[in-house]
Amino acid sequence: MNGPHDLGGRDGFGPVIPETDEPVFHADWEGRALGVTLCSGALGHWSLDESRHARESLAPATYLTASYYEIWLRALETLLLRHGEVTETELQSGEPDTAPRHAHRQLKADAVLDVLRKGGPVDRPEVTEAAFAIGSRVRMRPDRIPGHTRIPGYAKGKAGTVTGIRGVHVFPDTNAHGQGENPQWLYAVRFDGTELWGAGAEPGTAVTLDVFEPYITAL
Amino acid sequence: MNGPHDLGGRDGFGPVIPETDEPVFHADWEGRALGVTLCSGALGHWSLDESRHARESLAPATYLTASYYEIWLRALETLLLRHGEVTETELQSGEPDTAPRHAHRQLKADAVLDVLRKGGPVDRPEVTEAAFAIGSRVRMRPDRIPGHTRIPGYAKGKAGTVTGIRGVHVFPDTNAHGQGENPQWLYAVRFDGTELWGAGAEPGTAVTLDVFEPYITAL
Amino acid sequence: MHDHPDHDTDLDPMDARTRALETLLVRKGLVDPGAIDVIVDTYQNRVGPQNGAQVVARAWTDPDFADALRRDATQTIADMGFAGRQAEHMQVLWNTPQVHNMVVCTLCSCYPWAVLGLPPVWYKSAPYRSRAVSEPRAVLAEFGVNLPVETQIEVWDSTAEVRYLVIPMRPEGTEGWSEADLAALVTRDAMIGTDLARAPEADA
Amino acid sequence: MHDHPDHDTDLDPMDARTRALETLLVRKGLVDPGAIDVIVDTYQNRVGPQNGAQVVARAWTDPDFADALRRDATQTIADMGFAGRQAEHMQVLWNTPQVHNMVVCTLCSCYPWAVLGLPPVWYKSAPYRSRAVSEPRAVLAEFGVNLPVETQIEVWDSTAEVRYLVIPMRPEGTEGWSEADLAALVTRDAMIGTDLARAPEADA
Repeated sequence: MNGPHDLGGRDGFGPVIPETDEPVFHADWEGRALGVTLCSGALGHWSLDESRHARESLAPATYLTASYYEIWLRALETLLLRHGEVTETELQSGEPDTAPRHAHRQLKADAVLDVLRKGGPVDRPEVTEAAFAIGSRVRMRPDRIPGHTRIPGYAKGKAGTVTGIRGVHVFPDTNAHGQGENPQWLYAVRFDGTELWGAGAEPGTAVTLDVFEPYITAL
Repeated sequence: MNGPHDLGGRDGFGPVIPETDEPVFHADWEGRALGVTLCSGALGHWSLDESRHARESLAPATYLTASYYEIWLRALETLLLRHGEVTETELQSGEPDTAPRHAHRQLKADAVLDVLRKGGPVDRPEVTEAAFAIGSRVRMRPDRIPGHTRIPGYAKGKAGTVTGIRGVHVFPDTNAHGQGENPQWLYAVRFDGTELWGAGAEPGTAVTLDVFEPYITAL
Repeated sequence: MHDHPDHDTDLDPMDARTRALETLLVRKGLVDPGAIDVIVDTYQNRVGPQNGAQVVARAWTDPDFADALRRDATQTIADMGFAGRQAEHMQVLWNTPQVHNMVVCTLCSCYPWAVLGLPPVWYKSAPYRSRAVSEPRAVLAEFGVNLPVETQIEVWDSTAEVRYLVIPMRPEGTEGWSEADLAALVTRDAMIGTDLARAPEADA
Repeated sequence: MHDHPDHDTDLDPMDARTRALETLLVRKGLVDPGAIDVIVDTYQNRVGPQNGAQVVARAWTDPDFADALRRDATQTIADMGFAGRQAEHMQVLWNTPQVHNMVVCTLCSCYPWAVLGLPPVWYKSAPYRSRAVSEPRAVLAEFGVNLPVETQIEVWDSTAEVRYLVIPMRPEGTEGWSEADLAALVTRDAMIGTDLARAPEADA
């Protein structure tokens, strides 16, 4: 979906304002929000793709006014509700009144470092041939896609060149919706600035995206 | 600019919610905001194009959380400041402490109906030949345009057909920035739904835009 | 933008902000508060969809008028007394069994004020402006208008100063009706293209 | 998103909301609060840009390591102990006098956690995410990095699970320096591509 998260090339947001000596967390709750998000993810109900989709599905006015960890926490509430681990009543009252579902998968303190170290690789066996090769000229799908996708609006319909082959990775467009990992070849595709922004491009600029095979067609 | 106002085709805003027996104004201040905007416009400092640009230049988070008349009033403050009719100090205090500039152009109550009836036509003499004719196939400029423009993002780079010739109208892209009316031929250009939204288009749909000649090139 | 504007003016900081600006401009001699009164009165009480409904009813009953609308909608509508601000350059769009027209302004809130009055909140809202172009059938369905897939949907995005008036299809069973009776069947939304003209049996 | 997050937790409703959710999940047996403590400690105190700086310093000084990075960045970086969540699929980008690389995630906030720690607020902010792809030179200028027009700017938009580490150019005048001394010249922003490595004379 071309939601509020799809910010590339949008105008009007003003200057980038870096913060000097920025702390990792600006308040204690930010660290707790990160932690509770990771711990809840470990329950195994949803994928990273589904959690991204929950964030980008927040109302645009919320997405653009919330701090980043607020976006995370709101999306986490959505995910916990969707997968039956909490109810609206419980969120309102703070009092548990339904049984947990995946308590057996609770992430224990002493397992955290190992879980973080392992991460969650999304590469999968390369059982098909890649349709494109380095140097292939391709065009990004121009389609409106109502569900989750990793095609930014600014690259839709644009022509680029394959500059890297990353292997076969889990496909977010299906995985985010519980429709399976459906692994696909992943490419680096480079788009010249003038292809993306026409006469409004800065000189000598290009953008490379990581692009799943179903996103592109041969030029 | 491809700012927060450029909403066509963006996802995530939810259903349209019409209001039954909707009043013209939902609060007295809305009518006053409309009136003070029109009266201020009559002072002759800015064009309709400049006022649109002031609205779309509001911070996206403001634009998407404000009611429509709030957007108008905030933009009006910007315009009055820009053209020296009020100062920040005056806006803060509410107390006049600088001389007005265009008080001689104050719109009087007894002139309002005539001014509204006359409106502000933007058609201009047709001193050049139109470059395109009904049936011409054209492509919308794909360019990033940092200033005011009436090319919606969703139509950039798309191919369409001229279906109407509207005459020669004031060109918003220059007029909004005080760079002159620079009148241009205006066309109706029709874009098939599948051209705009690819495989995501609803069947049997098309969108026609009013398009200034500099926005398009021959296909 | 809010779909549900706050109706409680006492609590609305915009009320104070608007008053403060008006007062400042009046004290500086830039704004005549009586002019604001006239503007508010005009759009609250005098100009509204009833104007456009008269145009539609006449277009249904008077072929010469319909032809004139096709040739020069601006002048023809102005000759009925509906002219001026935000109706300087009018076009009419004729619905047929084959083609349904629907108007939006994705970039702001362009609307034919002199013919339909000020636009409703939904017309100015992000949901309508975002979706009318990309999923007009879904939007129409939310308005209760379900058109067969054979009916082409033509959306008009008002990106310049041209303003559009949709002429809905004349309902069956209204042969011989007066213009005034016909006009009563023409809703505001039908002239934007998010509704059909009302059927006679639905007319109370 | 806010560019200036509210630092006053006492007044922040998110503080209460986060506590409430954590408490609920702990009471339901779904979350171990000690696990949250470990996560917070990890990203606050243990993982950060100092990891990436070590990679860069070694890449500058050890040609075999640089080759290994080119062949398999993920494994090569993991062998230094920097592996796991949000660094499962690493690529390194080498800056040269001809090419400057810069990383963004326009769609969310993808960032190589295990190598650089958690991303700064500006990296997650709408201004950076919107403009890094459309006007990277203007953005670089705001960071004080003004590159000649002959230097090609290559922007990498992290749209999948590949994570990028920029290897900035090694500053002049650092011949013979130790890896530790070199690492001190490598700022976080230099490894995102919005800064250059610091010159020795600027190194306090």
